[in-house]
Amino acid sequence: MPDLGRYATEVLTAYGVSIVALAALVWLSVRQARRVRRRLEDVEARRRAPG
Amino acid sequence: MVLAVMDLSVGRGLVEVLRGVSFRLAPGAALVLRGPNGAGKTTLLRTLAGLTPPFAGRVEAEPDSVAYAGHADGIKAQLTVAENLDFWAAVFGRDEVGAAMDAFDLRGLADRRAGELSAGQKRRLSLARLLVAGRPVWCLDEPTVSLDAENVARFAAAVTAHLAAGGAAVMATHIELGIGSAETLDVARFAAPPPSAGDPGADPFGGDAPL
Amino acid sequence: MSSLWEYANPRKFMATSGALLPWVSGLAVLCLVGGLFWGFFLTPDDFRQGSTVKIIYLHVPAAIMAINVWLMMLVASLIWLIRRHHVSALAAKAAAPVGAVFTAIALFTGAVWGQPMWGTWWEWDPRLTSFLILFLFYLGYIAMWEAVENPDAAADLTTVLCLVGSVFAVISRYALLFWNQGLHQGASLSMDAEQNVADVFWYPLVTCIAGFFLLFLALVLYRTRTEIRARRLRALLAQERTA
Amino acid sequence: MIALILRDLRLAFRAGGGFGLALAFFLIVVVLVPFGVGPETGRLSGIAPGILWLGALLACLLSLDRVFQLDWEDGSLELLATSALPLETLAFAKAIAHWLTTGLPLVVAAPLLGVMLNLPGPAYPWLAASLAVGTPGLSAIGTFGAALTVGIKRGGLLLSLLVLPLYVPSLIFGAMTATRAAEALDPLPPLALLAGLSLAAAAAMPFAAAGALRVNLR
Repeated sequence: MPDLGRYATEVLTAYGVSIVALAALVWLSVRQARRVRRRLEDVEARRRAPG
Repeated sequence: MVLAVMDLSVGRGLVEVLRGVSFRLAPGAALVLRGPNGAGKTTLLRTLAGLTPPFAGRVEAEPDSVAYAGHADGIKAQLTVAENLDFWAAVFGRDEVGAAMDAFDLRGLADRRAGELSAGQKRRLSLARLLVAGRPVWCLDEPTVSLDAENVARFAAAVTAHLAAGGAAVMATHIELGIGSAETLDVARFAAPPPSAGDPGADPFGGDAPL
Repeated sequence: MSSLWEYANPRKFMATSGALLPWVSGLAVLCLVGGLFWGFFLTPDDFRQGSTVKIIYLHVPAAIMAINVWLMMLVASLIWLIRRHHVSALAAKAAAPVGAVFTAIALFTGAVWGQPMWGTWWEWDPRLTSFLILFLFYLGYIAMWEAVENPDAAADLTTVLCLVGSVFAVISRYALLFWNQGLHQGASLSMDAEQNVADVFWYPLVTCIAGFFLLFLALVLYRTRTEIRARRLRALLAQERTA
Repeated sequence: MIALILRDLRLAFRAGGGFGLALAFFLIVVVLVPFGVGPETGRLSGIAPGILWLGALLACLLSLDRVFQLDWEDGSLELLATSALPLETLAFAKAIAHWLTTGLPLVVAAPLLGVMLNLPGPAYPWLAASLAVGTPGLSAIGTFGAALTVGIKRGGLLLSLLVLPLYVPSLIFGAMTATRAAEALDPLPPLALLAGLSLAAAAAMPFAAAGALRVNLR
């Protein structure tokens, strides 16, 4: 851990919040992708099934 | 020929409803659209009026020759009957509203606020606008809703006069108007088949093969 | 391989993006983690700004990408407008939340950086304020997509909004300069990386910019794939209803 | 086009037309400000140009969702779209009608409300001029926003979200004109910029609005 001096709070907050924001964006994208993909697979399976 | 429709496909949103509609209207001709609710009569009329773009095919008519009347009356409740008609006359670049008032027996109501009219009276005002617009092709969606027998006869007379003057009309209606020359078109005949990949205008995401 | 426009075909796009995605994502993680680690742990403090200089590894890439994402949305919208390629419209839709998050990061890190430098959390500096307005444009754009039911109508309306918004973003930028000459002027405080940042800060910074760009690319590919699937899902459900 | 403007004016003046609502809103916003920032006349006179411009802008925004929504609900908009009137002209006429019923009264009322906020003397003509020049731009931009959101359920909030960022340059130039006049600086440059902005908006926005209307009507 580098010595951040008297600005440690500012620097750590900036990194912390930014990384959380990016992680949240990725997580939401993945969650939405999974949900849509699962529903689409259900419907495609229904189409292929006879009747 | 005042209106020619060639191999027209129409739809609501992204769903094609009718396909391969073709007909031609000569001056003096009337066409009555029939079909169950949701068959696509309204969509077809909106496409003829130029509001909804067609999925495929062509509508040929003189520019600014179509007058459209839909379910909504397009009447301002705060204005009087005469003010409503005067406004539409000005929009369509005409100044004669007397004949339209007479045709639908609105003289007595001229100074009433439109908000105070009954549903049938509003409908008469809305139909009077067609005469005010002075356009040769009428596209009418359920024009006789909430009209009593006497006023249906008035409407039929107005249509007959319009046809006799060389106009044409396409109407979606369920009642018999008694207009001798009118032909009937059952739109259910043109119901679009389930979409497949190569259709023009079909949803590009709706093909057979999975992604 | 006939033409670039082939990729506007949903099926073709799915195949190509599926093949590209692992590589782009891997590279993005590599650059981003590497660049941030390098910047955070291995670079010295600036003699005037102390350790706050480490914030540039987040602030500058996020700010650059915030603007470039909007430009990419503008180009994608124009392609939709002119050539009616659905994938293009969906890519613009997929990019907007990414751009909004990047703008939020640029704003937040800018504010945190400003605290020790200017002595206040929020300074109505023209550049920072432009990003605030850009953020509002992103929110409006996303809300417009959400509000319209028909996806083709939504694509058309958001395209018009994106065009008008771009013009107003530029006008706002100059209006803000006129409004407040700004604190960004002092040379040692400048965020203009190219002019004022020594090599020791420059290399990790470039790595981070590449990382943010690759992350954006990966997210847009991934999210566009989701949007394409959602559109297909919608189309199939509509077919089931009419059948 | 004249007929359309006249009809909209007539509708605005009839019962339930909403004329005066924007004006009353403007009045209330301006009256509330001293409760928020305190009654010292010195402080109020410093922020008066900004408050008056912001109040006018919000009052303008308030009446925007009526521009196309009412005509859309009763079917008039469809009928107008099928008439010979181009949608661009329709949007332009709507913007003019909106300005006549909302912007113009605000221009007249603003100097009166300036007295309540102790606006410095030299700023009055410039405040009125900046509003007279700026509010047509606000109406033109707002008409575009209204065209985008017509037909969206509860589109009012979305309309505000879309339009307010577009109002930023007008607000900056407009308030700055009055502020500079109050501080005895040359108010002409921001006023010229504001005039340019309004002219450009009036020229370009009807086309964008017509494009949005065409999409929303189909």
